[in-house]
Amino acid sequence: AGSERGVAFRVALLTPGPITDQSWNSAAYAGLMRIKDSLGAQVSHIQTKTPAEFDENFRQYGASGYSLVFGHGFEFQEAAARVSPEYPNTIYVTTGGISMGKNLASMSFSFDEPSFLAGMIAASVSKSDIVGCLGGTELPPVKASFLAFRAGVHAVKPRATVITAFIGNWDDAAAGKEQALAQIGRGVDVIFQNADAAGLGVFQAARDSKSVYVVGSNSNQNEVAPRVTLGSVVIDLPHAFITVAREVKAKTFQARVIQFNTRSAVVRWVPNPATASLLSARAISMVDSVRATMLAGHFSLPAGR
Amino acid sequence: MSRARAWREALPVGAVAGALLLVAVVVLVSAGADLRTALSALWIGSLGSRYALLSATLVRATPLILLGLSVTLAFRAGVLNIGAEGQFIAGASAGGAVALATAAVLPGPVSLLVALTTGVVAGGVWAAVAAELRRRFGVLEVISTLMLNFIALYGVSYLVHGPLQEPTHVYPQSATLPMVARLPFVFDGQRLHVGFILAVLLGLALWYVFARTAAGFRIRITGAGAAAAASAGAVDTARVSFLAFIASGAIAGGAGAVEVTGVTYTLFERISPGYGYSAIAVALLARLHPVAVIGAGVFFGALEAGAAAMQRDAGVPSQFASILEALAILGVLAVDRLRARRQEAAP
Amino acid sequence: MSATSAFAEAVVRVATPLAYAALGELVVERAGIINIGLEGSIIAGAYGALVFAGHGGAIFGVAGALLAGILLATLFAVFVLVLRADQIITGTAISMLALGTTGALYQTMYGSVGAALTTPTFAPMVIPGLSSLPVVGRALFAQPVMTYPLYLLFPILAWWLYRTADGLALRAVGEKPSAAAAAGISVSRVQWLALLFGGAMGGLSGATLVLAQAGTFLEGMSAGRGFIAIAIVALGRWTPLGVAGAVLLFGAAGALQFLAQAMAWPIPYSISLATPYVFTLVVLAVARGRAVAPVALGAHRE
Amino acid sequence: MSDPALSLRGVSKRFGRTLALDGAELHVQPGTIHALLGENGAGKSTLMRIAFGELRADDGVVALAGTNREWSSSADAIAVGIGMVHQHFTLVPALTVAENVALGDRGFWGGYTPARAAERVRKIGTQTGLVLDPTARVADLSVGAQQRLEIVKALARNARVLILDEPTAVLSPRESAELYGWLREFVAGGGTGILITHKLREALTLADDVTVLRHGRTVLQSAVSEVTEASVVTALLGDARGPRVGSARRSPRGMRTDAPVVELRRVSMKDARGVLRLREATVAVCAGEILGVAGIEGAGQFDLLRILAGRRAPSSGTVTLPSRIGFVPEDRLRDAIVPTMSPAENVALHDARHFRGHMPWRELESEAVAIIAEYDVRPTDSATIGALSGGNQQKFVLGRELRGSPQLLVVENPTRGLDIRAAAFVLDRIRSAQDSGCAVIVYSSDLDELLTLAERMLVCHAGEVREVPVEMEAIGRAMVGIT
Ligand SMILES: Nc1ncnc2c1ncn2[C@@H]1O[C@H](COP(=O)(O)OP(=O)(O)OP(=O)(O)O)[C@@H](O)[C@H]1O
Ligand SMILES: Nc1ncnc2c1ncn2[C@@H]1O[C@H](COP(=O)(O)OP(=O)(O)OP(=O)(O)O)[C@@H](O)[C@H]1O
Ligand SMILES: [Mg+2]
Ligand SMILES: [Mg+2]
Repeated sequence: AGSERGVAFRVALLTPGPITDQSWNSAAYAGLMRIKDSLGAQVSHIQTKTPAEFDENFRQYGASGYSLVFGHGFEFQEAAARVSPEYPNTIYVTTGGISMGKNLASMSFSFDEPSFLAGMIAASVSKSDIVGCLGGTELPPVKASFLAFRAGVHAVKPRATVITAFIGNWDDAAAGKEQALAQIGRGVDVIFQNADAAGLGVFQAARDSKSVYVVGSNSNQNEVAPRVTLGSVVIDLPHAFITVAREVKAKTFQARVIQFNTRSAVVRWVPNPATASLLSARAISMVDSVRATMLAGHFSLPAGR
Repeated sequence: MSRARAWREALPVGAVAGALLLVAVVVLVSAGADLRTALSALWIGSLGSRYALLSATLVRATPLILLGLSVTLAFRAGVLNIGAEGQFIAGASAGGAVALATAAVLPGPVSLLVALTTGVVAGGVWAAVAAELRRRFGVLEVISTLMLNFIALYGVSYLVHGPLQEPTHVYPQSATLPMVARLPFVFDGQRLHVGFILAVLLGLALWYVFARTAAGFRIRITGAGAAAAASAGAVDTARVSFLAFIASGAIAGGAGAVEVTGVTYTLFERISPGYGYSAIAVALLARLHPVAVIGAGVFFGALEAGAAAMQRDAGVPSQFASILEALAILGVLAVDRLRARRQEAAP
Repeated sequence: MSATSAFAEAVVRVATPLAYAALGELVVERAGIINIGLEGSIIAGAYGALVFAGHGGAIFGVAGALLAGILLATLFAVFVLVLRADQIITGTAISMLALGTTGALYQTMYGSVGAALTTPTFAPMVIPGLSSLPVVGRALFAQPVMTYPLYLLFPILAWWLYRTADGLALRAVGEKPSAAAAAGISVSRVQWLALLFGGAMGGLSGATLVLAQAGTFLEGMSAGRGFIAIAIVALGRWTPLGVAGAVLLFGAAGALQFLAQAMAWPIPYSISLATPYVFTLVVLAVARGRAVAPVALGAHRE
Repeated sequence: MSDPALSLRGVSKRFGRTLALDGAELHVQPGTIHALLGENGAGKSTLMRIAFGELRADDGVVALAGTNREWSSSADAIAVGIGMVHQHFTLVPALTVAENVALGDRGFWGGYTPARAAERVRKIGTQTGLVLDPTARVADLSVGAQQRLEIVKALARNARVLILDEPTAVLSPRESAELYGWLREFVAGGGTGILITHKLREALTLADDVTVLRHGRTVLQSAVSEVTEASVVTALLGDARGPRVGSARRSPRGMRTDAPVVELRRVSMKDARGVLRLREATVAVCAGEILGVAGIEGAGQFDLLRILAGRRAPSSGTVTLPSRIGFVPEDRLRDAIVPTMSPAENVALHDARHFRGHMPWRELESEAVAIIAEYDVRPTDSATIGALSGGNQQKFVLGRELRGSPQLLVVENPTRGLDIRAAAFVLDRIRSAQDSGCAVIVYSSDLDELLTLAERMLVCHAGEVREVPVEMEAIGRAMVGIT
């Protein structure tokens, strides 16, 4: 396939999972659609099943003259680093990670800031002083976010217990629910979930139990189960994607590690109004003051226990 | 067979063929894909260009051929080893680990050789667990290998989060192999690595073993008539099937090491998207003939590459790859069986 | 709620979808057939439950699951019984087809927004009196309604298999089809019915996942339960009561794995996820797996 | 004359290229025993399976007591009182006697219960003398008991016309006698029997009428009183030249030596469960000698013969065997051939363990051709051994095992299921092996056959091996343990 430069602005997305997960992958797909709608780009999406396919697809998009290719996850970094030098006219961006090259960039999300806030809120709401984290598999952004959450919990209640569990996959919702119920059985009354599709089972578990609350992640999941959701640690992926795509289209893009944090409003804590009454005034003011330091750029995670 | 009877039997078959076709078209069209664009993507993405052939189709075909040969060897010996998946993972893990450990101290080719050998051994050992359970306790290998697949899956997950995790201990994957520890490419600028050549050679070798050698003959009679092989041939069939089981695992383990040193260069949790299961279809569609396995492997590789192109270029949903593969298997089965029956019915 | 009781409840929940699938596969294997396409029936059942429940409530969802499971089993039966194609390869293809088709249909029908948790579900149905039994009371009698039929299905199957002429016919077909045929039994009719029953049970397994547990459909949510069910049938040595026991063992191994993480026992989670499978291997070795399998299991009939 | 109980008129049936039946006729009068005779492959089993509704005729009529019938399956035939005991067992080994009898019963609620089925078995036992333990697993039954069970199965469905396809092929003489005694009673009580057998003499003493098939056509229909053995043989074979069936025992020939080539000394054998199957057996066989072995099912001869053939190692004792051994086991289809493979591959099967490196396929192919020619295996161009009939498979196996002049030949039931021509041929080959100096050990459940072949006799009883005189009386007594 020859490259037909300048014919159209073409953008591609590689996701590691199904775009129906209402979380990590569906948000990226929404970003791709936003690029299509706002910038009039021609878009293409492919779901990869195995690392063996990363290289192949990066190459195919490069060879067909795409301007911008997103690899949606830190795991795409190495393949992107291998392929990008061969297709200098295509810009490769991985979501997560720290790689950069001439036409290679990565988006890095300061997930820890809103996760810390979520931890503070979870600690305030918890009556048992036991809160849980529940992930799909042990991926770096998930782990980092759980650590920040734990720090947030301990900032409010230094003696609270935080337990962490992983389901082992991202799509077995029944297992997600069962893992949540196991935590609830242990006394957990707030669960921070980051398990994509399988995480839907966590909401289901909270709905079935009395006074157990969930913190969502990646997308704004407040509408999934409004009565039991305290809020969501949101990455506004569509916003991040279109920011990058605009620069690429305008040919002003500089290869770099693009930091998105609370200040850039891409990564943020979105409280759920439906459960706002659970928070005491004291808790709200405490959270607001920490958020202020984040917005000012002065926040750093306290050293963990 | 009377005409009425022929109709009665042809009817459900026709219905199934129609239904399969309908499913394919409904999925395509309801996904908003243009049928013509989709089909042309399928062709161009699989065999329609030198690049598609050498960088997509044959690269994907390599593990399928190797695992198809592993399954063929086992099934020919009467061993229902459906554990190629787990043995592949075991070989990938061990081969990858050894390649990483030795790349710095040994010359490249030596390190590579040691890594591939380790993969072979690891796959053999993983199969040996099931072989021993069968020999000593009579555990059905269909069940035990299935269990071992799950165990391997979680085992590799443990490894990439633990002992084999890359140095920064951030990502759930191993460090990346240095250039010297990678399998060389066959053509410049194409991703096809020498693993494909190994796979083809192994297919020919296995065919030769079955057709011409005494060991191959003993494997075949053990699979086709174990009691007769033991009685008339005085063959120790338990030993033959035990060894064939382990050899089959060794091939699958080698395939895993080839995948890590030839394609991914890194050990991941999802190192296999289910190659071991697809390989059963590859082997059986090839009627357990080693040379035909090469063809069947390439066919499936082309299907997968073509399905990926349909996703990229025609907006067909990703699930269509597995639908296409399944329909291809069922289609081949139906045609094959119908022809067999016509032959049986012919006077 | 005591810890033991909570654990027992988890055991029953984990076991329920497995129990349906294994029950169906038990009947299928007793007819001499291994249906690796069971995974397909489960995911199809889950999808059928989603679509139908969305239109007519949870009960309607069960009907949808039955229909979808049976549809898949019919496809399997046409290939294996009419065309006499290989069972393992057909089963593999059908699982692949069902996983792909449900995923694609879900994506096109519900878009990338998904169906969220909007599916009507069964709430736990507490049976007064029985549910206040110590330890097992809540585990057995405060479950969603999908669980209760199993308490009848297992004993009924045990009775039917050993005490009725039809059960006898099924056993004979799995052991020696030629002898069954000589006795005037239609082997293919028995195998058809067994497969359709197996498909229906696979469908109910999927329905349980959607309507009684997750409250939503997800691509690939069957997560290998069809394969596990096949192992359970072997572990249960092809008898209804054995399978019931094996299902509970698997449920316990699964629940223990959840508990291990919830109690923060110092085991890497991937290791605790692998334990049910290691456990099965050990039990099979100790119980000696081969001797009791139906003789004609998986045999290729011409 | 009344309507025939069963009547088959102008029945034709084709299997692929084979025309198995070509307008065959059979008319069976009620209350008689009717012998159906014919060479291997003449179409006897096929004709009876059509009468039983298991196969559908391409052409022709089945009539029962004067009424034309169409079966859609054997269930229809069973329902109107036809029973069939097949040439090969149609029992389910894993099930009990009672369950096998109840198999095929209809009805979800009524009818079958395990207790009622057991009761039925006991009742038939007391009525007919065919006594069986209803709770025994069929896998644990002796062959004779399995044959009884097959008949009980038919009777349990109220069979009035009973087809017996080679029922005595697997029975000991005493069991055969019992069976025939019972058959006479059955007929005397108003039943009708159809008997297929290759044992001509038995047929002619037992039956009232006889029908002979040749190449799918009926070539003789007559009352037994109006035929002679010779006229039946002529009808069977289609020419006047009867086969040479050696009836007298021959004296030892020249090749005979007195140094034993085979020697077992105090050899014992335990099975997997540790049960003693064979106790301290001592056996010696010389070159050029034929040793006969007899024993009822499970008496230990199975292990003895396998030890003698070098197929199994004993638990204790010393064994001396020659290097070249031929072995024709009882279950040929399972233990001697791989049905899906070619003749050449089945030649290679013999001692497959000893091949090294490359397989000499070209030589093996010419050997296969030679065996097929020399042993008259038909058809000569069969692609797989499985496509041959049982008799031709038997000839092929014998030819293979005698290839390369073995020093010892161990044969089990050499003529089981063979027609008289093939049987004579096989016996002839065994004798010429002996003539060329081969030591031969023959096991047979047919005592007449042993008497014509053996020079010395061993009898197994309950794991003990004893040498007895070559006399019917002595052998028969030793088999049941009377010393
Ligand atoms: N699978 C098959 N493919 C082709 N032909 C077959 C097949 N099975 C049987 N036949 C044909 O049928 C005959 C075998 O039938 P069967 O075993 O009933 O023989 P038979 O008539 O009982 O002879 P015998 O007395 O020698 O055993 C062979 O002559 C062969 O030509
Ligand atoms: N299932 C079958 N498929 C193909 N050919 C068959 C089959 N059954 C029988 N035949 C053919 O029909 C012919 C008649 O077979 P049949 O079994 O009726 O012979 P038979 O007289 O019973 O012989 P035997 O005395 O050996 O039992 C055989 O020669 C064989 O060629
Ligand atoms: Mg016959
Ligand atoms: Mg025969």
